[in-house]
Amino acid sequence: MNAQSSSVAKKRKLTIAKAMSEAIAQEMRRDSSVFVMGEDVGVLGGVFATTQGLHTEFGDERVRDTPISETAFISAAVGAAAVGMRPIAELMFVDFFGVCFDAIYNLAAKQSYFSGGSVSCPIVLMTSVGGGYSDGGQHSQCLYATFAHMPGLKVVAPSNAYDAKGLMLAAIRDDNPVIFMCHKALQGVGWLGTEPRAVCHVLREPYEVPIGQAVVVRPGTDVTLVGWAWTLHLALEAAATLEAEGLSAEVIDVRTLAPLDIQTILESVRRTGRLVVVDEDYGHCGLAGEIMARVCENAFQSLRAPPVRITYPDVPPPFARVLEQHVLPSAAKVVDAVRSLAVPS
Amino acid sequence: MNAQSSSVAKKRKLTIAKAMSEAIAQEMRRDSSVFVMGEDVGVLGGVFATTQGLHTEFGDERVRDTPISETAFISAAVGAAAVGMRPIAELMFVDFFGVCFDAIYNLAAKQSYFSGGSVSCPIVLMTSVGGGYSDGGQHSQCLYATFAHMPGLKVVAPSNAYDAKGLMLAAIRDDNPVIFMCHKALQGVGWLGTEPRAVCHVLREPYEVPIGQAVVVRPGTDVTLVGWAWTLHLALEAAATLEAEGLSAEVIDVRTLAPLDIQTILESVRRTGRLVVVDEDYGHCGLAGEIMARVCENAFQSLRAPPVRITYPDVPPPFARVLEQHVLPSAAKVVDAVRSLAVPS
Amino acid sequence: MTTPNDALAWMYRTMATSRRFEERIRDIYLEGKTPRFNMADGPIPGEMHLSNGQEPCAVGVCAHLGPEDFVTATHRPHHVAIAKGVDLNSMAAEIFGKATGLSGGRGGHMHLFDPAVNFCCSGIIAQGMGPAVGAALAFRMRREPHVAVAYVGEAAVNQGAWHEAMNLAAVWKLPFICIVEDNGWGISVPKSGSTAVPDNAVRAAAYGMPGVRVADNDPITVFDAAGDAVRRARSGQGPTLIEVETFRLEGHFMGDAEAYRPSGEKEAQASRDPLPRLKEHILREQILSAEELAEIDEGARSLVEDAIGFARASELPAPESALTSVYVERVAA
Amino acid sequence: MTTPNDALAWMYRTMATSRRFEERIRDIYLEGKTPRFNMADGPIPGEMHLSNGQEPCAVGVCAHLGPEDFVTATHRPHHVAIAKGVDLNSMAAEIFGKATGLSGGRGGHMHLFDPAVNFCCSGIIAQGMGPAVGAALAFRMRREPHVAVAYVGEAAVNQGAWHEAMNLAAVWKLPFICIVEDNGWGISVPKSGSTAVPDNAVRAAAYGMPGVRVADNDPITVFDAAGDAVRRARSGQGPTLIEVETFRLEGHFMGDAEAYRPSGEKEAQASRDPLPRLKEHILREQILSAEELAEIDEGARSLVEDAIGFARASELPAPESALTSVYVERVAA
Ligand SMILES: Cc1ncc(C[n+]2csc(CCOP(=O)(O)OP(=O)(O)O)c2C)c(N)n1
Ligand SMILES: Cc1ncc(C[n+]2csc(CCOP(=O)(O)OP(=O)(O)O)c2C)c(N)n1
Ligand SMILES: [Mg+2]
Ligand SMILES: [Mg+2]
Repeated sequence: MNAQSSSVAKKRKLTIAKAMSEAIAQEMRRDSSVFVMGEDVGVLGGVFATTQGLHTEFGDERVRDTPISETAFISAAVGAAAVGMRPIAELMFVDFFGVCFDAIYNLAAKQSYFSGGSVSCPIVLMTSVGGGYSDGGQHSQCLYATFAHMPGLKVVAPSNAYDAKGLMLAAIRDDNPVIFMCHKALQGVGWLGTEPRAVCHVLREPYEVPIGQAVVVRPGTDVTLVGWAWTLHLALEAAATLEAEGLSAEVIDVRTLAPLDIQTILESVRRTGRLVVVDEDYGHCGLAGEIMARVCENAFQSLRAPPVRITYPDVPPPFARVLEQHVLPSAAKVVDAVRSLAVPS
Repeated sequence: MNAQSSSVAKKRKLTIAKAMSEAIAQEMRRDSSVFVMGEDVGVLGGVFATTQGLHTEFGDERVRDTPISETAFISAAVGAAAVGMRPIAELMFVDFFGVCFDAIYNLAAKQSYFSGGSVSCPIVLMTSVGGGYSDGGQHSQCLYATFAHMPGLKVVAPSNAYDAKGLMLAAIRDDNPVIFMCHKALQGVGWLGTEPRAVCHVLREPYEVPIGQAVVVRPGTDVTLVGWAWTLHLALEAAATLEAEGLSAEVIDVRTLAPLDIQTILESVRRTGRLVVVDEDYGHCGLAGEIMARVCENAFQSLRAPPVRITYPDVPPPFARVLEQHVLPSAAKVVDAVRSLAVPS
Repeated sequence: MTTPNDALAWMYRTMATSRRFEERIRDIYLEGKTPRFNMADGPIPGEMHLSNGQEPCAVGVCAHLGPEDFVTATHRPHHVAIAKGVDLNSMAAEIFGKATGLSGGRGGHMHLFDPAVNFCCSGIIAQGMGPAVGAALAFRMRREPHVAVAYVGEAAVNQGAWHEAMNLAAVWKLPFICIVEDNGWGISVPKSGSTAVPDNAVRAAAYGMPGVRVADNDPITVFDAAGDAVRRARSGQGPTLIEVETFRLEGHFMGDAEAYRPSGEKEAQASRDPLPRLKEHILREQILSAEELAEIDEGARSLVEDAIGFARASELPAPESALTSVYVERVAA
Repeated sequence: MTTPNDALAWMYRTMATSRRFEERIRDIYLEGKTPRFNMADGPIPGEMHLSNGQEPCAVGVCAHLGPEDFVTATHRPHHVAIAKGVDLNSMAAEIFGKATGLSGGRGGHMHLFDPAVNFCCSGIIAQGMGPAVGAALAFRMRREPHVAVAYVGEAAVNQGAWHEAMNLAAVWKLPFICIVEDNGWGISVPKSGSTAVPDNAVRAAAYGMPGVRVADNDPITVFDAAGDAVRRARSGQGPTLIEVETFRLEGHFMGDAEAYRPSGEKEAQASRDPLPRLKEHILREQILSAEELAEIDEGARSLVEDAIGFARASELPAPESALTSVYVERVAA
């Protein structure tokens, strides 16, 4: 089920922020072991509005503002999970992971393994990613690969509100630690611009979007464009441009970065013979390269041209708009890349 | 210049540990701004003997035992570097990076960028990597890709004592932060086994091995085997086995993981047409995939078979020997992989 | 202790400059952001954390420092940068993202580096602690009489990095001072919601160092406390912790609706604005005349206008310059 | 306060069991590692941190705990695991890397998880602090009367995670206790070289919680201090910090030559071994007879032999099982 196949209900449109809050609220009503903690998630409702309305409904006990002590509250989530709670914690910006990654990758991610599966770690860690609004080098990173690299974590990155709600519900119900990455350019908060396609119809009732499934969001025949979160929209935009040039691009939304659904990508590339991956994370050892590598390992004979990636170059995010726009991926870069593949018209 | 082309001097053999200590001592004698800090680097001489003899020669002031406060002393290194010192800090095991990565990737790595190049960050961060001796899931990781992914860092991982000394001298003299990864299976400390090939002739006088240069350590024609640190030795061992079967493997030691010298690898693959990368780090978003991706991007037409990688699977390092040996890369796995490429005999 | 007149005049001038600078940045920040506020728009995009109200923390300490002394500030850095003597033109140009900025527009307002006066700041909470301790270590090892100062907000005191750096500075008895700017809030969370003790100065005892709490956002009391700390540091007696009661006259960042603040709090603080209070003190004590003060105000105004003018007139950086300065190119011999 | 006789007997039996266990592990660890010591060899490979000498920290606290109370221990966990009631057979099998071990050999000696008694430990310094605070939070939210205890070494108190967790436990007034096992050393670094204050109990003031220092490695004093703390915690009065002066009779890990230790220190400590001291106390106070104590010693011995026998006889795990349990498979309804 995806955003397109939605029901007969009145087309209620939500932002990703609202979709996340709604999913959390629904699950908190259903399951008393679910609670939220993080910086400014209480009265403020989350800097990126991920917990809007929750404090009013559920109060101080289940919607907890924390000190600026990410190591403490994320590892507290792990301990609470070990004794049966289902905490949702927020790391305000993914860029802050360096102060608390031990709690994430050495503690949460390994609790199942170290216990032979006898102690689970059902936590959700929400965190905002991405740039494009001049927030500088410590507030604009994506770091997808950094999280995806670590065994024991599941990592999701929705591109629209429908998936955001369904993935959030799946994440809360999952018995494993799920990193939920919401992209600031899609989030729908008042003080940042929002990609209009990210705001979409969202069912009122709870539903899950399965973790670990990519989805073809636009069928095509000449080239496979792969993106997720913000870059999915660049791919879609590029596909529209290419269509006008007579090129048919298939667009895949990866949605889950770990574990990766490579099958959906392989099936597409086996048909199109061409691959362009669009990634806002640093290029070196990034997910774009990983996808290329897996395609080459498994569908080498199907490739009619070398795989291509558009990524952030290996530089910290610059502040000045002119600099940042230069390094960010863009639909134009994707279009150029596809053209360079010499696709038959 | 490499380990083979050594001079007429008496063949003095050193372990990597001794080579590192010697390089540091020579540079400390030459440059009063160089100093060392870390846990147990003083009287003990480093848990992995990286600072053997330094405390005796240079004393408390320049060889400093620290509290178990990795964030504090690594970020202190950044501040000391900003005012003209050249600190060498030790992170005892790379697995501990999660408690201090902000100081490394957000502070050290970005000091040059944030200052437009006006404030340098000449620090060396030594850290031990790797498993194979049943030290469990928080003391056996490599995390090569995690560090290589971050712009602003240089990352080296020598496979032998000659390179270790030369890379350490280059690292100390470099004005940028260099992560110096020494592999425990190569280190030559008394309480761990040591790969004999890692212990080799090392020149007495100071010399640099340039950061950012891979090296062909064994020429061959049928397949390119790429490794570094411990996996380089697996590749060499596999190459010897393959030779007996009439297969000629070229072996490349990457040595610097960031910035990556892809040219040396491309040149080789253009000749051999086949690529096998051996990586002890987790597979998903690892350096092995990155190397495959770059080869596919740049030498696609030269590849006569899909590229292959042997990596750690995406599981935390298990403790029990039988489990750990199952997941570690091995020469036998490399040999099998090469055979599967259907190289003409 | 009486504060020297020239120090008072310097503090007033610096506070006036900082205040004027922030007011201008605030107004310009909003250019291009109306009717629809989008942080990405206008001549100054991105987050903007203003320090209006917190100037006493900056001037009371920096009055004792020279260019060689090392200071790290927070995500709210302008007042400290100005008090430390960062070049106002290059700083303004950096905030505008211009080629003439401190880093050519790579860093922005949270990443101001000026090696000429050993100043830097950063966007990660408590991240400036370790570097300041490291600079203090360098001074100590080189037998130089300089001190290093790290600024943090009161909420940053609960970050692990703070604790580690405090202990390290104390174990090594370094010429280090930690200034806690206690404005009572970490974004929307009041101090009582995040901090187990009402007064962070008591935490100094955990490191065997002196801890001082300065009440009422008063630059003169800050000056006195910092003077003691700097003397202690320069004479090898080790680190000091100073928490200053202060307040921010603006929101956490520009665009913050501040619905979380109890009613009346902002107004009460505005009525205790430290800038007019210092002016009144100076007049009352007849340290400077009203004319002299007006002249200082005017000087501050024109300094700021020059800087803003410089920034506006400067070129944008070349787009490709985004790809340079990742590494420092020169290599030591 | 007089300690109940059954508590003393329990503490003695548990100390004796732990001591016996460690001595057997020590000997077996060295199998296959002579003449050439290589950590990778023998029936028990990898690092081995023994806790001989530190048993008072374990028993004095765990005497007050039930299976629902939550305990996290350090890289040196055996004494605490045994006192908390972790099944000795599965624990021994885990240390031997067998299929019948707590995690089927995936974890090893630094990663012992036993959900039956809410025990776990870990290899990263101070990493157990946050999880224990989190368990305490869960207990509090569910209105359960349980407590959570985190053990750390004295050197771990300088890690950021320690500070953050202490503050969090205090701000939220959680049923949490931090036990600092002060054996004077962090590997080769003495406490004075790493810690700005001689007594970590003073650091409790930084969190507005009670701090207690227990001298002389005495299980009875630990028992008393822990009893107070547990009562406070269970009755909603919040967290406590207890630092226990203790010592390790072995090196940091097996294979540690301990050249860094001042001469005489080890011998002096051995002469203050808490196990015979407790035995003497029990005899002197006529709590148990020599025969009863001998019986306890014998019981401990046979318990340990059974566990070692079980571990030795157990199967190795299937190699492919390395690939499972990365995720918990069951998903909540
Ligand atoms: C490690 C980290 N966590 C969270 C943030 C987000 N953040 C930025 S400012 C801030 C509040 C800081 O409060 P305080 O330290 O009191 O400084 P103030 O803003 O009041 O000057 C927070 C939570 C961050 N930048 N870094
Ligand atoms: C974050 C981190 N840093 C360093 C280490 C390496 N290490 C393991 S034990 C130890 C010393 C710990 O001393 P203490 O906390 O006093 O415990 P003890 O070993 O004395 O029981 C160190 C430095 C680690 N495991 N984790
Ligand atoms: Mg504040
Ligand atoms: Mg200790």
